[in-house]
Amino acid sequence: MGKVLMKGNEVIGEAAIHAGCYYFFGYPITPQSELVAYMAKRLPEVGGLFLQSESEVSAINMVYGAASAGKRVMTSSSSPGFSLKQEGISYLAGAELPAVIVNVARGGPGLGNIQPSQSDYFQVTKGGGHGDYHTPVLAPANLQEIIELTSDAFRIADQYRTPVILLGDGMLGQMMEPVEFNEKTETGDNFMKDWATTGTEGDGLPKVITSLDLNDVKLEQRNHRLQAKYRKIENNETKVEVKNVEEADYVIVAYGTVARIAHSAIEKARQDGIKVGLIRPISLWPFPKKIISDTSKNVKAILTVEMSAGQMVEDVRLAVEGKSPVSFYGRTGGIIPTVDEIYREILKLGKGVTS
Amino acid sequence: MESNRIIVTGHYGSGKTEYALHEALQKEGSQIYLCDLDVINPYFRSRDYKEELEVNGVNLVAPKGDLMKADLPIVTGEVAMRLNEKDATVIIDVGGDEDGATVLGQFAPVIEEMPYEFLFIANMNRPSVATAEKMISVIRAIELNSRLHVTGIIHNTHLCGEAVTSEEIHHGETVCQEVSKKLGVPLVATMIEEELYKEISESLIAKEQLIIFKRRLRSPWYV
Amino acid sequence: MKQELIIAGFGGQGVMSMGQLLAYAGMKEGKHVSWLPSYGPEQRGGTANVSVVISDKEVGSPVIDKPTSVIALNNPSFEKFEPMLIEGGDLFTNSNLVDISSKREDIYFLPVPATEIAKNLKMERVAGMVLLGAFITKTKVLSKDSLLEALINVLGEKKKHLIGVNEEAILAGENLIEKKLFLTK
Amino acid sequence: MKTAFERTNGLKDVDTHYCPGCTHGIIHRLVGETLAEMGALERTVGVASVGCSVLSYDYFNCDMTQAAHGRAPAVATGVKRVLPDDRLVFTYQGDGDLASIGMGEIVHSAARSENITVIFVNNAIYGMTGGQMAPTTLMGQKTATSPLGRSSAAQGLPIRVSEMLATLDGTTYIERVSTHDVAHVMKAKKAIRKAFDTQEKNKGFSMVEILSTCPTNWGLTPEESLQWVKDEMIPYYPLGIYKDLREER
Repeated sequence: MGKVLMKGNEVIGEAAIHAGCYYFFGYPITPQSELVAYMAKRLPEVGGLFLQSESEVSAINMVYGAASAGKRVMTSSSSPGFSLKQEGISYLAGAELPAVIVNVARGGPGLGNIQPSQSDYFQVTKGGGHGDYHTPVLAPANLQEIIELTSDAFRIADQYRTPVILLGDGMLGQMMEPVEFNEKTETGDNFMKDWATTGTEGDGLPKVITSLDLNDVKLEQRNHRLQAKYRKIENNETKVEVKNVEEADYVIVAYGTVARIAHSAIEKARQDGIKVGLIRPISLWPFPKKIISDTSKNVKAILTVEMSAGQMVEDVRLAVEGKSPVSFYGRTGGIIPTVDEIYREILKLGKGVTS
Repeated sequence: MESNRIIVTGHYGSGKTEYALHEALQKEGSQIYLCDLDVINPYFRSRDYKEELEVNGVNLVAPKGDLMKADLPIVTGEVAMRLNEKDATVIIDVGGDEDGATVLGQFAPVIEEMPYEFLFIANMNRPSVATAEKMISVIRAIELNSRLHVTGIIHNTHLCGEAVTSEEIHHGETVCQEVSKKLGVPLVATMIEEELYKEISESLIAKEQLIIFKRRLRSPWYV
Repeated sequence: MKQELIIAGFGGQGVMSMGQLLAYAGMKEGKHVSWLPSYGPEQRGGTANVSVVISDKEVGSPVIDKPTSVIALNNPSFEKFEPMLIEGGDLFTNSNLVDISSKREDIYFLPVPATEIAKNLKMERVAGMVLLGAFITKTKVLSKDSLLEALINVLGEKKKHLIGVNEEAILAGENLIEKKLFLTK
Repeated sequence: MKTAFERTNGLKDVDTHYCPGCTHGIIHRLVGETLAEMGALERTVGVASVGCSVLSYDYFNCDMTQAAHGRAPAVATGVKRVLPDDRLVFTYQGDGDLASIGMGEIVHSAARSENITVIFVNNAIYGMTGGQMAPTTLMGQKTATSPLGRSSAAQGLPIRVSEMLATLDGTTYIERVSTHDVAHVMKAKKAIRKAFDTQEKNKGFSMVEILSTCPTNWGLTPEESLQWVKDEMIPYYPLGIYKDLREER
């Protein structure tokens, strides 16, 4: 299969199908509506099911049902709608059900606007809903990577029995790039789901899926089990891209589409003889703490750039633990930082100015 | 108290459970049952003292196993069963206010078959009963919902372990006496915590019978 | 070689599809491309613009701060993007719709009477193709063949009969550039 | 001698936690028996809701999944849509769950004519949280959150769910039954069977609304509670079939 020119939102949909996800429950919201429409058209062609729910709340609970029945299933939304799904995501985490939830983020808080944003970082990486839980979060920076990470997301979901978030932004959802779907895809056939409630068919005792533990000791045990799982995910599933960090005096930490803009700014700086490297977290949770911590020992300063008022920068600072100064540059409200703006921030680092 | 049916009621934070535990642990005999009928609040209930009760020969009647801690208004069938045992001593710890008292309604006919004590615990430091008028209104509501009559008032002015002066206790008694007079219901006793009693016994001019009790319901940070 | 092009105009003028056609053609030539629309309320009837990057190397930022080329289809777009153009960049306008001239002396200003040419071809809708023909000829970022191939692909079987007129439009654009029928400041 | 009360295979061999006089136990039994009689236990997935019946998964002898408050119809939709057609999927919901927080989910699953069966237990009060007002609480009824009795001015009027859902074109079978005496319990069972048959024959959305008791939060004896259903609830919530399109579909 050769290259095709596709829109980000469509790529997410097609990538999910390639990853063996034939069930999608969704609700339209800009800027991810093309994904819902794509699934509505495409899933019946491959023998799958698309259903438009009456709300995001309902969609995530349909996902809960389909996941209970042991199927690979996805839903998607954008920031305000994603907030509505938080209740269901907490239940999925509690009941240990696998599912992939897409957030093509837009400006907030409240209704905000439909322009791209990274201001849902806290929400997706810190649990988001009630209770002690994390969801693995994967943040692609280009459309080809969406394919890889969508497949990864389903694999992680099934392997660890956990909801997984695929986080993009309006820019990623709306842009077009050539992508190539490889023959080899992760279809999930190798995951035994003997816990699924599908009807017993006379095979063993009835199964129960629940997140309720009246007994405090048992609930603590469940929490211990979840935490142990999260440690395992941290050990095995941390993903990061590192560029030109070895000899760098300065490092930019940025993720998603912003990392691409930062990369252009870095190239410009390198042409001017400033040694700047890039660390791009691909998994936002688990966060690539180690590489950032290690790098911070050898550089003069770290700059974090986000389309937010400063969210991931908190994790960067936690990883750095004061080993080097960490500054932040962010734009909000759907404004995308420009290459020049980031370049100017790099120059400030050289002058020892930190914002 | 002659009766072997004692129902403990009151407003939230009155000290119902403290009294019910104290009373149950005082009793002697083999058939003592403390029924935890608090279906309103999932915290600070008699059921949390199951072990101490059992060691002292008191049977706790409450949902079993994991259900004990459920956010479910479970009333076990055992309550009716024990109420039908004539020789058993049954102490019922009811949830707060008239909402908690509703649960008694279903047992009113069987309770009424025998003599019973229906005690209202009053903590004057709780705003909802801080005046005679307010207290009477709470008692009336509890009587209406439980379909039973309050037979006695137990005065228990406290601040959850913080110091209370003998003046406050005296004032509390005065209000309770007023209520007692207006309703024609006796003021049975004044409860006072052991440690507090030691501190203020000299200045305490209690007119009523005193119940000196050891406080059991404590916050986890208490040492 | 790297072209960072912004095409801007009113919604409904075919801005998005013009960009898409270029991205598609670039991909067919094995180049790295990205297509990023301005999306939102302005898309429906207001001003619309699309950023297209065509590059020999991997596309970094799909967002264009400093376009190498601009195709402006109305006055507001001209006013917005003309100042952003890099030194030595190309500014194409549909001169039948844009009545302003550029005062910048460091860029190529190429007013193309695209609507008039399209009308002569008896199909006003191909005005965009005239501009694309001019664009690829001036910038040499893509071959005419790949643009045509992309067009055939986009039009599909149903609209196959429209290929001829579109090709003529592209050729007209090409001619304008080759005959240097434009102003340079 | 014939055993008057036999355990049904439809329920697990455990005691329920329900209060004496609460008819959840009877309703569980009716559902369990029906599924057993249909030979459907091994191909049924139930969805437990939030409320006093939150633990219903401990009792039904079939696969069960537990849903967030009010969301059972959405979860059931997800389960039903991805499993083979022979699977029976039901929700078991109270009036707080179904008619208050979950009104959106129930209305839309009905409108879509989801081929599921809803067991709707209406006792006109919130049991789990300790006797607060439900959307189905009767006029004048005193609860923890309508201490002066429900009034139209302060709390609005009760919702008749069966009547309302019957107006939707999507619904196929809707009946309201009661459990206040043996005859009505038998009728309730028939209705439950008809509802599951509707699903079995792939005819779309079915619901049985069952009037139930809450001695604990009503403050009445079990006997008085049954009488209250008869005297107070049934006049406001008349029994009967509100929709039956099983033949037409």
